[in-house]
Amino acid sequence: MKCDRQTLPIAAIREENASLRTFTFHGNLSASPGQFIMLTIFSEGEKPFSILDVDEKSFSMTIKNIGPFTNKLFSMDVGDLVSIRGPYGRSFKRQTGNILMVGGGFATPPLRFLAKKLREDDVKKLVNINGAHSEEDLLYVEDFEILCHQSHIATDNGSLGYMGTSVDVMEQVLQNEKFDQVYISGPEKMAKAAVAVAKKHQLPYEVNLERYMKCGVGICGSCVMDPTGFILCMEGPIVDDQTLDKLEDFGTAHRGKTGAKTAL
Amino acid sequence: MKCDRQTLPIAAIREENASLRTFTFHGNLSASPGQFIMLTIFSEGEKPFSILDVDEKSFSMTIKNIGPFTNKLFSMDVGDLVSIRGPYGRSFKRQTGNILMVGGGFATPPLRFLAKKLREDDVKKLVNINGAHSEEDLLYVEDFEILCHQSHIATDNGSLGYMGTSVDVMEQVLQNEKFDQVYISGPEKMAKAAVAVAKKHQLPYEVNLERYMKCGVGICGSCVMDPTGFILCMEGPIVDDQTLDKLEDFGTAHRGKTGAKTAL
Amino acid sequence: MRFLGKDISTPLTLASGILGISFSSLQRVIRDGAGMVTTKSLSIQPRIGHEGPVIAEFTGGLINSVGLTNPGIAEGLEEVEKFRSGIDGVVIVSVFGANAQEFVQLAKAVNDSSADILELNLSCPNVEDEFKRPFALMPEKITEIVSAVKAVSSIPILAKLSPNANDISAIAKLTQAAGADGLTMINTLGHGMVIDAVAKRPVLRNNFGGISGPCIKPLALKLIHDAYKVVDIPILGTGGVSTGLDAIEMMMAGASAIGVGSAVYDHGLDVFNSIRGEMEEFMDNHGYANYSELIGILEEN
Amino acid sequence: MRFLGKDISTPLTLASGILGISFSSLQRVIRDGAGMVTTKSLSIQPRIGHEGPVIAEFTGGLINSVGLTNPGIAEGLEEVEKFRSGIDGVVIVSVFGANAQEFVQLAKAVNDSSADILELNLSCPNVEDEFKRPFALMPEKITEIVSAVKAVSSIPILAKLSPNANDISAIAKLTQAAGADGLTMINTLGHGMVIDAVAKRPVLRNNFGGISGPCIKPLALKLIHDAYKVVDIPILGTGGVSTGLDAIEMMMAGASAIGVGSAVYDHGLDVFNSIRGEMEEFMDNHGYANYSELIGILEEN
Ligand SMILES: Cc1cc2nc3c(=O)[nH]c(=O)nc-3n(C[C@H](O)[C@H](O)[C@H](O)COP(=O)(O)OP(=O)(O)OC[C@H]3O[C@@H](n4cnc5c(N)ncnc54)[C@H](O)[C@@H]3O)c2cc1C
Ligand SMILES: Cc1cc2nc3c(=O)[nH]c(=O)nc-3n(C[C@H](O)[C@H](O)[C@H](O)COP(=O)(O)OP(=O)(O)OC[C@H]3O[C@@H](n4cnc5c(N)ncnc54)[C@H](O)[C@@H]3O)c2cc1C
Ligand SMILES: Cc1cc2nc3c(=O)[nH]c(=O)nc-3n(C[C@H](O)[C@H](O)[C@H](O)COP(=O)(O)O)c2cc1C
Ligand SMILES: Cc1cc2nc3c(=O)[nH]c(=O)nc-3n(C[C@H](O)[C@H](O)[C@H](O)COP(=O)(O)O)c2cc1C
Ligand code: FES
Ligand code: FES
Repeated sequence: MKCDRQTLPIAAIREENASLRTFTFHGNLSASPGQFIMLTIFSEGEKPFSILDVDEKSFSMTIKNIGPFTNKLFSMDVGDLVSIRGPYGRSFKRQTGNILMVGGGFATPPLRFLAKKLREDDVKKLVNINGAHSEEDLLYVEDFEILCHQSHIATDNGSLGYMGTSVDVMEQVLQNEKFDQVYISGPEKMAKAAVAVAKKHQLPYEVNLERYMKCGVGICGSCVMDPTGFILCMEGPIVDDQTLDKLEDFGTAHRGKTGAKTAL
Repeated sequence: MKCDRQTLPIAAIREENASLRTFTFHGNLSASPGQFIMLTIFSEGEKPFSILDVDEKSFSMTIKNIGPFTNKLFSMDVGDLVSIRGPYGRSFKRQTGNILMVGGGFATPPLRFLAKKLREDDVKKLVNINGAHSEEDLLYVEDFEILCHQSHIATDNGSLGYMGTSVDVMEQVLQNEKFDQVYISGPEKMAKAAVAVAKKHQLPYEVNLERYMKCGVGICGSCVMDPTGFILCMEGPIVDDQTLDKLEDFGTAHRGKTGAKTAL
Repeated sequence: MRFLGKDISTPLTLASGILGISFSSLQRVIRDGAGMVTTKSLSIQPRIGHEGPVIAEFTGGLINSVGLTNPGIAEGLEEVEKFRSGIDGVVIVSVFGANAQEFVQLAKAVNDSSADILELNLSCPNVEDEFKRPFALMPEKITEIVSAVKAVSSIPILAKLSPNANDISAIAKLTQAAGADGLTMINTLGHGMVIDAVAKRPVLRNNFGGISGPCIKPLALKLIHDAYKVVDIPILGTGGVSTGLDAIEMMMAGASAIGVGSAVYDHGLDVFNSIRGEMEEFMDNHGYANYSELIGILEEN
Repeated sequence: MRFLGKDISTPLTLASGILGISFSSLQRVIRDGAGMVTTKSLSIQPRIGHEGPVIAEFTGGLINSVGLTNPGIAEGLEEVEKFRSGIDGVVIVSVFGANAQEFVQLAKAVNDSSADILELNLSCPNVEDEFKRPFALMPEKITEIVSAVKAVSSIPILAKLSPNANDISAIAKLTQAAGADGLTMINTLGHGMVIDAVAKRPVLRNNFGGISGPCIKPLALKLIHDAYKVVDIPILGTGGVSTGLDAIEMMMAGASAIGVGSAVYDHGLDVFNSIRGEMEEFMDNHGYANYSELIGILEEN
């Protein structure tokens, strides 16, 4: 059943930085990079989170403390019960040629998971660009170092790596090297800029998008994007270039908790 | 599902004698000898009937005109719709040695079906005893002739074959020949007598029983036999010797439409 | 554990109307793993019930229109006496009357028998043509019948309620106030119709029936929990239980014992042992030592 | 065929609350094979609805406690206008008010839009904490609201009824008498609870929800047929339809058009085309030339 749940104790909590923690659970989740789960805190609510990693007997998510739900989660301890359903959605379609991943902020977990899988697939060349506001906001710096053939870093304040955005680095990298596929996951403005660059270089790309999600299974309509009626929770969150081209909402508008549409 | 139905037009009606007709339906029924179906006449009711024969695309039952339901059925024509669910119940466990079948009255359809299957199984020797009140009540005389190595007939009034019961013939046959298995299907008094004979000769036997059946699927309790709580519709109607030994109701008592128990 | 003063080895109970006509069925269900058995609902006079088909299936459940087929209270109670010889097990005798007077007459007969518990079927949805709305939907009727029976019964009384009640808290409270010693919840949900599109006819001879099976479990859980919050008498939770987890959930919602009906249809009589095994497994895995620890421990969000 | 004066190519209709927030979803459902679409129920002010989880599964169906999440009537009607450009299709706008006055205000707004049909959601089981019993269970309220809306509406009005009503014939009759041009039957069945035994908690954040999906079909068929026998207005049959045969059965019971909700969850939007194909196949095999030949042809046994 689509909404089958696993009610599990938090098995481990790892502090990534001041506002980000990775929560690990012992349980079975057969998931691919880009997919997400819905996590319930009892008496609180339920929210979507991308899957960071999966192995035979555990899985994890990296989560930012940003509002009431995540506050509550950050107050919980190892052993506390939560409930998880999923995995949901479409994952990245993996290619094995020369791959460029462009990530920003705390949207990089799916790219970390993707990198691991691409290496298992024996990808030809894997280059990652990891961007964040400053050094302390960067996620998985060492992991990408190990998993990728090249791993670039960009920070807005120049505290580590290139001073600028991951899209700036993307432009530079594309001037020197050839790629077959670009994977993008970051804040929507950044993703939009990255898409423009990929387009300019006529490269195929896939983008990880976020919208307000309530059901996660294509029934409530809150994540739907105009004008095609694309159901992001089911048909995304990973969106390919051709589909994205038709989504006028991309980079411009989204729906909130009531379903009302506002500019991004 | 257990109660899946086929709603079908009557495909053919064959007159067996003054009070018995064989109704054939085009439909798929994967059944073994001894099993039965529940037949619905809309706005009338639903009753159990043994399966007479099955092939890839049709099946049939021989039915006696005896009361309101069967009256109504006998007033129906080819093309009229009825609904059928089943097959239900346990069938005869087929053996391939020397086989004796003892039948009485209009309870012989399952034996006719069994004979056909035993021949397909390449049975060593198949002997049938077909008993009825008089010649015109005998069913499938030619069929048994063709299907069996030997085929005996007994009529109460001696209008055809031996004058007496099929159990009388059974005793005679058993004096001369050796058998490995006896199959019995007839009125319960006759079945009881046949069982006594089989027991005397220390032969394994199976008996086809009837009880009032309302659900046919083991939930309503109307067909249950004391004192073991044997559920005839599901665990019978074919009952083996060891099971039958424990059924004190056999030949003595049955339950009617209200579930009340009365002597047979 | 104990239920209404009786020792039982398992909370699992045969629900009324399933194989419950003869002593031999009831004994067999006890041997197959139930702690209690409920008889088919008995009326003063024998009843044939409705013509067949009396059951039909659909995705998630069954509908039935058996219509209270039973051999009458006198013969029914003879079966109860026969049941007693050779087996231990709690017998709940279910009765159905056309009015308070009949219920009293039935209750007296049951009190004169060796029955352990009396269940008042106030909620059969299959005899509305004959008896109008189920009593369990009419507060005054519940009060009248239950209190009249209470006055003559020295054995504990279970009142069987309907899922069609729109305010179960009020009904549960007044049923307790009228003197019920426990509640059986729920009877089948009225009314369902299964259609044979080829014949353009309802499948059931009586056109419609009461709904049971897995699909009524969410309804049963909600109703049982609502009742549990407002009464102090035990609840025999019934409705859609076919696994150990179902039974655990129902006890958490507030049931002290668990009725099993349609699951016998789906899985046969082995279902009692399998539910029992699954319950024990869950309890071992999650640190519950006794069934009674489960009762009503559900916490609302 | 025609429904409430509108030409439709298929009786299949998107039920309220399924993907029905944005013009783009509604257009997509029309392209995917529906003849009509119903918007999510719109209220005067925007509503967030309940926190998640808002849906849970069980054998045979779904329970949901979305709680009427919607962007409010003004924004909702903007989506309807956007829907109009580029596609043909009948739009039913569902509205939900706290009282007759609000329903009138909503009805006026809908009448000022290009909506084809107005649906009055009198029967949401998920907002009882806020609004008490669903109006559809209270005869006086139905009469009050429907007649008040009728007085201001020039477009046809569907009144959406509840399966929890205990006397649907009476309710259907008085709803017609109050001026409804059609009935939508049925809303979700209240209330179901799905329990997480490991957590000892209800799965839904709001603890309980309304039941939908295949398991409510027998209930819907019975209620629709009962209503069909006593009213002269068309019925938009809804509840558990996921195959062509389901839709055929519902039309035989008396529905003139068919709402599809939970099946979108189970089978995706392709379900409209598959139901449509299966209906045509059945009709070809059994000699029905038009959908309208099916309506109400069920014969009782
Ligand atoms: C497919 C998907 C994957 C995601 N993966 C991650 C992840 O791996 N790590 C992570 O930290 N966050 C992730 N998010 C975002 C995460 O769901 C929100 O941060 C979280 O819901 C915030 O809830 P809150 O109550 O703490 O904050 P709130 O104050 O309620 O909201 C803060 C912001 O979070 C977003 N948000 C809130 N509720 C939702 C919702 N139901 N659906 C989508 N967005 C919401 C909104 O942008 C809002 O402005 C993902 C979202 C989606 C849709
Ligand atoms: C397993 C089984 C197989 C059967 N096979 C055949 C068969 O192949 N051919 C055939 O003609 N008959 C068969 N019968 C008997 C058949 O069901 C009855 O003859 C039929 O139900 C009579 O219904 P009526 O309304 O015409 O007669 P009624 O007047 O109602 O009954 C006449 C007699 O039929 C029996 N009977 C009635 N209703 C039932 C019922 N629901 N279940 C069982 N017996 C009933 C009773 O002995 C009754 O006295 C079988 C019965 C069973 C249990
Ligand atoms: C075939 C059948 C017959 C029933 N007969 C009775 C009855 O006689 N008296 C009664 O109180 N309940 C009767 N019920 C209701 C059950 O006892 C039970 O309350 C209901 O079926 C819900 O439980 P379940 O989902 O486990 O079947 C009957 C149910 C079925 C399926
Ligand atoms: C997730 C969900 C949300 C719903 N929201 C509404 C709503 O806003 N207004 C309404 O009238 N009905 C609502 N309903 C009820 C449906 O329109 C429909 O009446 C019911 O689900 C039965 O049909 P189904 O079994 O095909 O789902 C909702 C149902 C579901 C499952
Ligand atoms: S989150 Fe409900 S449809 Fe996507
Ligand atoms: S006929 Fe109902 S149990 Fe056998």
